[in-house]
Amino acid sequence: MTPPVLAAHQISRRFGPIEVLHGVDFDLIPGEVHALIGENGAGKSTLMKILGGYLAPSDGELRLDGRLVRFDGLRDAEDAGIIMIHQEFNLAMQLTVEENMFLGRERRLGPFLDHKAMQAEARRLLERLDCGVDPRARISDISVPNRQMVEIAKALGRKARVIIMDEPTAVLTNRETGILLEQIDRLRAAGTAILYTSHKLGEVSRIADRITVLRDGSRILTAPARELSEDRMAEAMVGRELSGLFPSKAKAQKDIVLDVRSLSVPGRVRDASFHLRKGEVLGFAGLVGAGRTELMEGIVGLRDTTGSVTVKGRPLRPGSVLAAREAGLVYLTEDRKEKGLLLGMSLRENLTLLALDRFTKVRIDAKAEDRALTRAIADFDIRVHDRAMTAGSLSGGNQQKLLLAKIMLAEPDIVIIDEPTRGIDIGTKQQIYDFIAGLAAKGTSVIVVSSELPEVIGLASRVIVMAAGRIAGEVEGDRITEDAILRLAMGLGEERAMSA
Amino acid sequence: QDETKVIGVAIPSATHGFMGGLNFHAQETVKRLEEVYPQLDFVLATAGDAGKMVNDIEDMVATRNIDALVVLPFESEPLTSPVQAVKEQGIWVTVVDRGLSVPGIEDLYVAGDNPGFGRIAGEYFASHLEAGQKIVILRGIPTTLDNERVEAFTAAIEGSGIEVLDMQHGNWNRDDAFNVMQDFLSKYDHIDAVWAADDDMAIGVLEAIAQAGREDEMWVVGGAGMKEIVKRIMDGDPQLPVNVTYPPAQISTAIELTALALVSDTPVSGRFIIGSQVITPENAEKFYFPDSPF
Amino acid sequence: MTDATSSPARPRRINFHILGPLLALIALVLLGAMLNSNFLSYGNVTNVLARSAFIGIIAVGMTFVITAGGIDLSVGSMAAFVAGVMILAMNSLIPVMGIGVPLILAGMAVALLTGLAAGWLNGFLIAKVRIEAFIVTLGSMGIYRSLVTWLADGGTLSLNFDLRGLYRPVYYEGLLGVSWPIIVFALVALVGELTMRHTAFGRHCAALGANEQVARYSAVKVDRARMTTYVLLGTLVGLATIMYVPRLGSASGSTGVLWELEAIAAVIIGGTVLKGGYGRVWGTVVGVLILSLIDNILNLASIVSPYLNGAIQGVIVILAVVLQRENKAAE
Amino acid sequence: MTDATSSPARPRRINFHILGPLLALIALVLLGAMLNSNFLSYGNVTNVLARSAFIGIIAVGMTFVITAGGIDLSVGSMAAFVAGVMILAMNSLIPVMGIGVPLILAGMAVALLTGLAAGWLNGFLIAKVRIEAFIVTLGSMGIYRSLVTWLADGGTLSLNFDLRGLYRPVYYEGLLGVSWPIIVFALVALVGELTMRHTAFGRHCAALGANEQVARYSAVKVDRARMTTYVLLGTLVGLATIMYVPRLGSASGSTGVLWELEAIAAVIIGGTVLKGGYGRVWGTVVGVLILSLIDNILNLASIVSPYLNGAIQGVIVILAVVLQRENKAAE
Ligand SMILES: Nc1ncnc2c1ncn2[C@@H]1O[C@H](COP(=O)(O)OP(=O)(O)OP(=O)(O)O)[C@@H](O)[C@H]1O
Ligand SMILES: Nc1ncnc2c1ncn2[C@@H]1O[C@H](COP(=O)(O)OP(=O)(O)OP(=O)(O)O)[C@@H](O)[C@H]1O
Ligand SMILES: [Mg+2]
Ligand SMILES: [Mg+2]
Repeated sequence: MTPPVLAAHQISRRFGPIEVLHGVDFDLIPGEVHALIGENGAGKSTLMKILGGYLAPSDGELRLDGRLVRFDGLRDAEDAGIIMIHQEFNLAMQLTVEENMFLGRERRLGPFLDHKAMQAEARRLLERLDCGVDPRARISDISVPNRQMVEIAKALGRKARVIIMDEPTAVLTNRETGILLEQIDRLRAAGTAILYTSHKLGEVSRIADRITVLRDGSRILTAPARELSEDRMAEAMVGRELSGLFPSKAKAQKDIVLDVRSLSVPGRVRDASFHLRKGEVLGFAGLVGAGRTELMEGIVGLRDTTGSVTVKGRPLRPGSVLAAREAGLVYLTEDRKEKGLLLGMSLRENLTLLALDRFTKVRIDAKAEDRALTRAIADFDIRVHDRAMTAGSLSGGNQQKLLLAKIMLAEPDIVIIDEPTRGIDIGTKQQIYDFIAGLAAKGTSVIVVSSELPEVIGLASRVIVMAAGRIAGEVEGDRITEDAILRLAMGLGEERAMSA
Repeated sequence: QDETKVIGVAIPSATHGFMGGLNFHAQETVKRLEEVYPQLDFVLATAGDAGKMVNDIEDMVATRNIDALVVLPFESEPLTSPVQAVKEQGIWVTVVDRGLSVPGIEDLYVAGDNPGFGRIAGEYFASHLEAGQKIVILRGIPTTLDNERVEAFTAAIEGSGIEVLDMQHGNWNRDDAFNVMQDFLSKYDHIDAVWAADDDMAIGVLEAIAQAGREDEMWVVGGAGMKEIVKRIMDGDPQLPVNVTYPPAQISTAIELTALALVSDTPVSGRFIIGSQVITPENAEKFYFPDSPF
Repeated sequence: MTDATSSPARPRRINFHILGPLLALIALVLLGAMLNSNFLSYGNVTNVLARSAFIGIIAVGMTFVITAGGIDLSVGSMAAFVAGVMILAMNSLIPVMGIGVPLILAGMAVALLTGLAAGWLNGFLIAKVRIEAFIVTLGSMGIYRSLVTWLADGGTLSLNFDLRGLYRPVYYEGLLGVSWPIIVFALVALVGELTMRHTAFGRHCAALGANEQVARYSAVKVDRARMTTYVLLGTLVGLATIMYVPRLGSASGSTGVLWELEAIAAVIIGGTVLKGGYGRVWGTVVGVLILSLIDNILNLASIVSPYLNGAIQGVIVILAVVLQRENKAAE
Repeated sequence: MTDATSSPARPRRINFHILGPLLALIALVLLGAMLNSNFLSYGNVTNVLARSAFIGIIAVGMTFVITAGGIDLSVGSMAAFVAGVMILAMNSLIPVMGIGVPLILAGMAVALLTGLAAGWLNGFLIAKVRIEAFIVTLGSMGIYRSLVTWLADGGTLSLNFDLRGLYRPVYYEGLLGVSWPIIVFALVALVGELTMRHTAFGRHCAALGANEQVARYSAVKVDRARMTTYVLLGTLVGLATIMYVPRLGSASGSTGVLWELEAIAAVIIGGTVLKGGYGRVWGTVVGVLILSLIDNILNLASIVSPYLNGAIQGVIVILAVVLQRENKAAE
């Protein structure tokens, strides 16, 4: 077997007093996809950052082509041909797609930038991913999924011997995931070594040659992919048997709590009408760019809209998130980093921000806040070492859990969750699904916007499919199938799905 | 009736009491003269720094076709060559108060007497204090004219044996003077007299002294004859024995003479030095202008 | 601007943070005491504290504005303007109300209202019309400054003499030997600190300054909060003026020049992040004290040349900040 | 500070952006032409452009500093200091080199080097020692200001008179009727625009201002880039001084007062984002022109009262910005 390009021996990493990686061994072989899986907070990103030269290990050694190396600064790592795609995007919002893709390694003509070459190259790379964004668009103006594609394109643009991908598909739909996996096949064929993480185990078994499982910062096992079924992976990660991912669906009640009439978001969504019943779990499916996010943001008053929204019989004042919240309607954004959490602030401040008035008479009741945090950490199983840490230093998945906790703290009657399990491990996914079902059972109504079809199908008692900014159709009960949804999402087979 | 002539007036903006008075007198005079001489137009520009003043003068020449320039140089040095350039275009130049650094540019020079201003005050101190008595001095904004005044003052008390405890810049500003004086008072437990060198500063100084309750310990001499101060001298305030004039009205004289030069052929070229006078309780009335802002 | 600023207090750090500016302050006090025996005298301490009150009261308001990601350059000229209006109003009300406490109360009301209105205007242009705070307040800075010069006809607006006699105590007298400006400043600082740390408004300011998007998505009324910071600041400027006018009983074009710079400097020295997201009122108070102590010490000690005061001031300010950053780095 | 700032030009928007400040500029020019027939005369246009050069050259450098998320309050006093040093150096070199072109070149070299050194010092304290730019430059502002006052002994430092005669043409003469300051300013602006748009350095500044973390992760030499912006600015201050000295032939404590504010204002008016991440050199140039046109126009027409100039100035500045923001909103 060919020797490893990059190998880690007995790597440990401490943050302050806390050790989050305990003597991990790990290696990458050319022309091989090595998947790293584990629960949220297991230490995957940390290990990857160490291999990528972004973090220095507290203990242990790295070997490149068998030779001992110390990366001081990622320049070294990059020069060694090691490229990393970050879980939390590494893009400057005010800069354009092309500027970001070439940041730090601009192409030049003499002293000046070679705009033509960079534009062309950027376009070429994005096309390779069959992604339509304009290289001159600002990152702040493109959707989350597109941002991820930019990150990937950025990495593909570098001549890499090792590519490290930290949950590249967390924000992607199946279509884009497919595209990405093809690219990975190509790279593998070309002899690139690939380190791949994802919480979507289906993907993992589809793409990986070898799999390493990490739990609480220690390596549990490393084995050829074909020897591990998805259930075995899950068990190894979580450390217990996982049965039935999706709970039984609750039965919706009669009365309508949310009624949306011909709502339009200029340039994004054209007159969408639907309703939501008490205790119902309503799914929203569609391809990226279908406009689901925009529709939801319109409903809760985050975007200018035309049309009407009625909550429990009362018309909702447009353009006010506060009004929506007071009416019992809240929205969990798909953009955790830019719109969800204050990464520089403490967990407590983040948790209570949305429902702050519930902790305030004149003065904020800090004790109550702390109790709330304790409860949230327990309820949502947020892995924190230190309650005083900033939200930004939580692992990706744990940030998602914190965000969920923040939304639920407002005790809403209607919850809109955009990508509820984005970056969440299988074990926790199950907890969240149970949690959603539990909400519905208690009479709370839930809208689940998700790009993961199994999720929508498994959770929702009714699914609305959007395509190109319109509601393409609706499927209910046992007619909810991948096929039906996809046909609608592609904009075909409407009547069949409706009438069948 | 020949065509109208334009007089440009460039003065520093009203950043402290004295300049405020000067601005006031300038505007009053311009108003008055525009009625007296229908054939005269006036352009008044005030500047916050030397550069701006040069800009103003350039603009007057380039766009207002001035026939005469009345300028109170913000600073002598930087204004010299620009004003010289104006003169070279055959425009009448009247310089007020601060002489240019090259002699003989201006047609007419009207000025107060800065060294005199310091000297007179100094002489008063010398004659009213015994050797060994202690004074403190508040200086203005660091500038050449402040230096002139202070040098003249120190020269005048030379050999009188008066001890100058301290000098700090009060920047011709009430608040700064107040703070500085407060600190002088906590620093020195005996002070016989204060030279505030400007009535704005005098106001601040007096407040500080009053706060410390040491009114009987020391007297204060300001300068430039601000109306509040003159009033108090008139009323024989023991804390304010005298004051030294530095007439803001000199600008009026300058403008009037310049106007005269343009409309008539009266010979007005030359130097007019308006000496500083001592205001005493006796003569205070004739220095008291209740309706001036200064 | 640097990492130092961009990583605000995690609780763990707090104690180092607290140490920081305090250390600088203590160092200064020791220096002063060494240089001059009268430095710690009741008189001098009172002077310094009372003087700090104006900038201090304003700086507390500025802390909220900056924490919420804004800036206000107009406070200095606003103070001058408010003082001018207050004096004019009081003088012209004498015939109507006669000289007495009610007139003074009326004057105070005028000051507070004028300040509030001025702040509201800034806030409106910034939060609603959405013009950069820097531009808006740069503009209003010029406007108020020249309005007061114009009101004063280039000269000085002075309070009626007898009225002044009646009003003077508000600056010079006090309770149990503590003069009013000090008391008011202390109260403002206290309430400010509570508001920043323990009220929803304070939290919202920080959120707003840290990431406006997140604040919006968290049902924070972004515009209203931002607006409030400016109104608050304006009102505090009014309050500061109420303390300022009785001191010299006058206002002119040169009143409050560069106060904005001093106030902002105090805020930043105190550890508030210039780009917003983290603010600390008590730090601001320390900042204010540091600044006015420097002046005081420079006057008490006889330096080589008074021309160099500015230089020494600059050096000390930088050192004071280095001192606290060092401490932060230490952990 | 507001959405307006936080979402700068998308390609689609650019043309509106370009339109923005230009519109304001054009409006001013029309106004001026209406008020006075000589406004567009060769003489006046030359005057306005030439005098914009000082602030202009500095503002171009300031654009980079601000784009990279920094700020520099010291440029005004730095200019005064550089001018002072330059004058002293030249005067004292007369005996050695005699009055002639070489001496003037030597003086220019001194100016550039002093500026560079001063900028380097700021940059070092900010980028390496990691003190907030606001504090550092606030400090150095005070330091340079009082150093020059000290050098001038409270008065004015003036260039030897004959020497000035020789040097004067550098401000007043030019090529083909275009005076040197205008030529230099134009060149600086041109090179600045190229650097900002078409070099890696320009991009790195923007990246740095937008998100330091990302820049660092993208292997941008963050500290060096930040440092460079301040060194660049310092050197440009030196260059501006080279143009300034022949005009007034002297330097004093009041030289270049508030230039920093004007320069920053020009940058922001030009559409650069105060918090960094997006900068536009040509916008800055427009901003500078707008500012000096306002002064010029106020001199063209006799206003009600000179006291109100400041107010009118303020209003126009705000309007100018509203104008361009409106246009951005328009799309
Ligand atoms: N800068 C930091 N400071 C303190 N703790 C940190 C920091 N970064 C990561 N951690 C902790 O290290 C642990 C591992 O984090 P890491 O991001 O590697 O988890 P992960 O496996 O990537 O989880 P996920 O699947 O959610 O991305 C987590 O408990 C996290 O809280
Ligand atoms: N912040 C934004 N600014 C401008 N355009 C945006 C923004 N966010 C999304 N878009 C665009 O709006 C369209 C819909 O966005 P988005 O992709 O979020 O839809 P979606 O149906 O929510 O898909 P997903 O939820 O999978 O992201 C896409 O074309 C996207 O590029
Ligand atoms: Mg991770
Ligand atoms: Mg979406």
